Amino acid sequence: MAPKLPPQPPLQHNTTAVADGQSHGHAAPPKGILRWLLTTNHKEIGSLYLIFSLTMFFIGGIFALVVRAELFQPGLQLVEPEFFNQMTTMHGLIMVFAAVMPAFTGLANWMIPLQIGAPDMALPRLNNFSFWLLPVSFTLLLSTLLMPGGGPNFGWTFYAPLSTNFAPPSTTFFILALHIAGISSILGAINIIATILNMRAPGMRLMDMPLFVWTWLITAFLLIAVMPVLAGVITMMLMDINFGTSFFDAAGGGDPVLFQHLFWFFGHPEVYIMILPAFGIVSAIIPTFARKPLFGYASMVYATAAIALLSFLVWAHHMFIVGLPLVAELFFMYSTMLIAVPTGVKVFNWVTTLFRGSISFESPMLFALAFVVLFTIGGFSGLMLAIAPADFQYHDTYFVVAHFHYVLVPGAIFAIMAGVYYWLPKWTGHYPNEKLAQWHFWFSIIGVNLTFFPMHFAGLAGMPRRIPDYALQFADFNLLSSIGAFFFGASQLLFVLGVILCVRGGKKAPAKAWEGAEDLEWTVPSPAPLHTFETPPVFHRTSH
Amino acid sequence: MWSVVKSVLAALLGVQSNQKREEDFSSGRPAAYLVTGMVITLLFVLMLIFLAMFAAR
Amino acid sequence: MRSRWWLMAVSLAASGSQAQTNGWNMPVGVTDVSSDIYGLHMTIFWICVVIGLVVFGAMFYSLFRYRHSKGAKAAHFHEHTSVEVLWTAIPILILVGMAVPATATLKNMYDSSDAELDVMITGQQWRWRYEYLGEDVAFTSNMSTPRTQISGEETRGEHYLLEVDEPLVLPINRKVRFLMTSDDVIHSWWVPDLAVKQDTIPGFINENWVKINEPGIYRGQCAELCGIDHGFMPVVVRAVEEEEFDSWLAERKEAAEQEAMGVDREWAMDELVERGESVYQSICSSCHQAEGQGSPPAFPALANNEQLINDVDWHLDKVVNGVSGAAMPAFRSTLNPVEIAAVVTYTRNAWGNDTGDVVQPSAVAELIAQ
Amino acid sequence: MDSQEQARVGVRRTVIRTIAALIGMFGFAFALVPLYDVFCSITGINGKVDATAKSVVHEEVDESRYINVQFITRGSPGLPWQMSVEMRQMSVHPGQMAEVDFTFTNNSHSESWGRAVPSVSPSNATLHLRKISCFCFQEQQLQANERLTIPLVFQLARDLPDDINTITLVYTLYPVEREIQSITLNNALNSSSNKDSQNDSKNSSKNNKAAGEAI
Repeated sequence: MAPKLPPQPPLQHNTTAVADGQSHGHAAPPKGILRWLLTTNHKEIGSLYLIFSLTMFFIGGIFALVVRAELFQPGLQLVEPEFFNQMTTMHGLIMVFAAVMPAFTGLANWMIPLQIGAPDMALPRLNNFSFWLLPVSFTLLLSTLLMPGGGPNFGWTFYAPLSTNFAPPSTTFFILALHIAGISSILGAINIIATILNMRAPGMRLMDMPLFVWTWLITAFLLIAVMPVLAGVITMMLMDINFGTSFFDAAGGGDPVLFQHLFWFFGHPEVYIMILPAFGIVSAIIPTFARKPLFGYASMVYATAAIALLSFLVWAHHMFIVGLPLVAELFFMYSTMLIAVPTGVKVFNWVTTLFRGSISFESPMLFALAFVVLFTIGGFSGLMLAIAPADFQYHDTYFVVAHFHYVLVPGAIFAIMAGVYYWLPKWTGHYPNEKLAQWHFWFSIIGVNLTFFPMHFAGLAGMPRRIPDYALQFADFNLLSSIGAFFFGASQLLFVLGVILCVRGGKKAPAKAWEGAEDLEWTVPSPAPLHTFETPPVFHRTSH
Repeated sequence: MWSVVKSVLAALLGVQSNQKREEDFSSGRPAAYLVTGMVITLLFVLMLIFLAMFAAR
Repeated sequence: MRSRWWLMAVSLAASGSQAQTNGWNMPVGVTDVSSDIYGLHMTIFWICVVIGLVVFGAMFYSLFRYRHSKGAKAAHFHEHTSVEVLWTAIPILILVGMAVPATATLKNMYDSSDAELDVMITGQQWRWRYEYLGEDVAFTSNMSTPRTQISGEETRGEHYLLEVDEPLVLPINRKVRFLMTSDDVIHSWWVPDLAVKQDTIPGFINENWVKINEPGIYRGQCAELCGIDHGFMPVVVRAVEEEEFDSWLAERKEAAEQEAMGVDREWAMDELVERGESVYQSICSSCHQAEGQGSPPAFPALANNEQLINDVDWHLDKVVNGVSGAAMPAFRSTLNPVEIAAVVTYTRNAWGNDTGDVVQPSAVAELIAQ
Repeated sequence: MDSQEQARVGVRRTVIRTIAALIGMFGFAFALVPLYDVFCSITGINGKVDATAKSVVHEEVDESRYINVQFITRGSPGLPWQMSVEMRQMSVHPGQMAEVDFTFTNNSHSESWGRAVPSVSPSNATLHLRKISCFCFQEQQLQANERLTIPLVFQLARDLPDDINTITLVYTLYPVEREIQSITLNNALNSSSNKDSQNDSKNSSKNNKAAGEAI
């Protein structure tokens, strides 16, 4: 497909003095592939991230469909359990590290400089480097599937000792790939923090920033805090596998449970890394289409910070059945239940923003509203999972699968799609085809619920996660889920079609593409020229 | 001092008024908020631990 | 058949009858703890439903009432501190109300004192081993669903994938303490009706307990991903009346003694091969495959394996002591000498490995005991 | 221009600070390993027992209650040893010292090293269990076909919580891969391993460091 190329910059600049230190590029950019390899422009890199993420979304989706096809009915029909395990693992890893996270980074690259009135990211060359690490990392990761012994087959949570003493030989490459992806995220986070803290338009204080910028700032701090922990864990794994240490091996005085503590110390904040920017996107879209300022802007910022802080105190709720002592169970149960409070504040704020607004239902708004409803349903099942005694029944069943897919698919992914539909006019200068987008929306809604809602029942009825075959009483739920999954997968082709059509042409969009949109990005022309805000805009405090 | 503590507590719950926030952000002492935030977080964790230990008896 | 079941579930839901054991809600189970957990589950569920109705009600009302297309004019308020405090305080109160019964249940679940029977549960790739501590009764429990049903060559039975050769037998009305550990990776022993789910961790011991109220057969599965056959590692518990349990246990003790005596006599090759085939199919075939073809590189082939054919001592050593750092467990303590001798004799004479070797149980016993 | 210069300095400062935070967090991840062990031994979670000898505390024996102490021994793949215990359970009073013999047998025709990894259940009993002498403090070496009997000497603290009436001690044997050392050293080890726990732990701490806790 033709990637979105921002129009070549007209070679006339009102400022001759190029920002020193970042004198990268107002000379004519290199042509062809080199242009994309060497680009340091935040918009081009943002597009690269988004295209990469979309590609990976489909690859991860195909893996999910292999899983769903095998689970279509009882018995082993299509794949061997060994390959099934590789598919569930790869689906998880790809979706988390290669689809959702890069999509948010792509949106951040595109939108943060535009929203804070900066000419580019603070560290453009680092930005280029951190993107190009991703294809390297995930080519390596995907290639493990072709290695002798197969790819990683121990679940995306890679619990030791299954992932150390009992792992396929390709695990070393898996670790390497994850290291590279981690470095990429870390560099991206450094860049985003540096940009937000130092490059804001004169007069824009932290509390004047749009919520997308705020949530990303907090997300970037979370990344800085936990990606090194992930790096540490996989380094310990590497040492256990190759250098004879025993961090996670009881035989040498280690402890397999330690792995889980370390992993989830990274893993739980990671969950919020995947949802906080989504909160930011939704908090931009709902006020726009309700034509009313966001209710409780300050509360939103503070609730985001509170969620981020609490995310470091709840990790062991993923481990209620590993045999924690009673006191620990109680501590983590209480702290987990408390997270419901700031999360609830956010939902209440969105709903109150709608109250007495003037609401229209363009495709970005539809996805944002679906986000609020379905994410909240995911939040409810999360609250149920927080009740430690009940978790003894829920843990590692399809109930958990239903829960986190509700939070991540109609949560994170719907928010990303809402953001894409919202900002496409700014990126391409054209409105996306509204009819197509509406079809995409309704098909996605049906697909998502058909896929994931029956999983609640399958889990409660007793179906464990990550099994390639199941007892007969789970057959109907799985049948529905599989049908829903294929339906959902197919309907995402409409999304690709919509994006391609929008890049190619469509109804022309003005600078302020949506009536109620307020932030700085809507002051630059649509499509946004390659270089914007070379002279910092004057920021006027609006309503928040 | 009390107003700093109040702001941080409000942040913990995610409830803050715009006016109060304006005051906080114009007072220009981010370090005070940071330190208070950390102390309160620590107190909060300790409180939860004691609550859990008390409940476990 | 299945669609009829589905219809039934839907009609049950429609008629508003309480979802209990109809297969789409958490089972109430047969222990006090499991019904407590069911109660917590339903309470928090209904709380969520009510909150959901209020929030989504307000949301859809706003969406409908304040449509731009109907000419709604937007108001401009954007904060209201007392409302915000209210909707922070109410959830906190609800959560506290939920935490109190949850804490009580959890404390009960953690109190395994005064148990009348101790059972050690050991997870192994991919079977469970049960030991009645202090009773000299121990056995391994394997899935008994034939591979032909999984591949679809044979019609699937009622308890497809949830049936085992030897269920764990437990008495009702007695507190049974479980000690759980694993020989290889982390597994998780789960029976929904008993509300017991606990990870088994290699090198460490976990505890849980159960006191079953009703006799019956309760089925569950391994809940923690543990490798290829994670999905084929069912748990079956047969709960029986106390007297029946006592006589069952006495019977098993006697059988174990009988088996121990069998070690000393000379076994004929046919006998060993016959016994060995059944041991092979239940224990070995999940990795080394039914025809000994294995699935390299993780699981080497046994058929036409040069090293195995040429070196009986090596072969025996691997079965008895396992292979460190690989999936092959040490069967020294999980199989008795008769079974080890039988399975080694069988593999040395099956699928074209016609070595003619006969390994006697007495030799194995000697090797193990020295 | 001024503001751009300012931004440049700011970016540099931010980058330096974030990188410092990154390095700190990476170090923190590794620091969590020993911290976890410390945390476990303070709180007694996870049934991990301190791998050092405790000294006897002379306290009044609580004769009003009996604690049932169970012993379980387990083997593991790759180590052709048999481990057995003199009795599978015993009753002791809190405060009372007790001794039980464990026997290790090497069934193979070559010498090898092994380690018995201890675990205690319920985990909150861990804090109240004092091991005065234990084979689990160090690795063991057995000659071909050697049989070795080593006692476990322990004491349950008087302040053992009332709701605990059964304690299970589980020992899992694991192979230790190392080069077989000279006969003299291991003879010394074996002979000392019986009673003199002080000497023992000194010897073993070196061994432990070498193979196990290479952090």
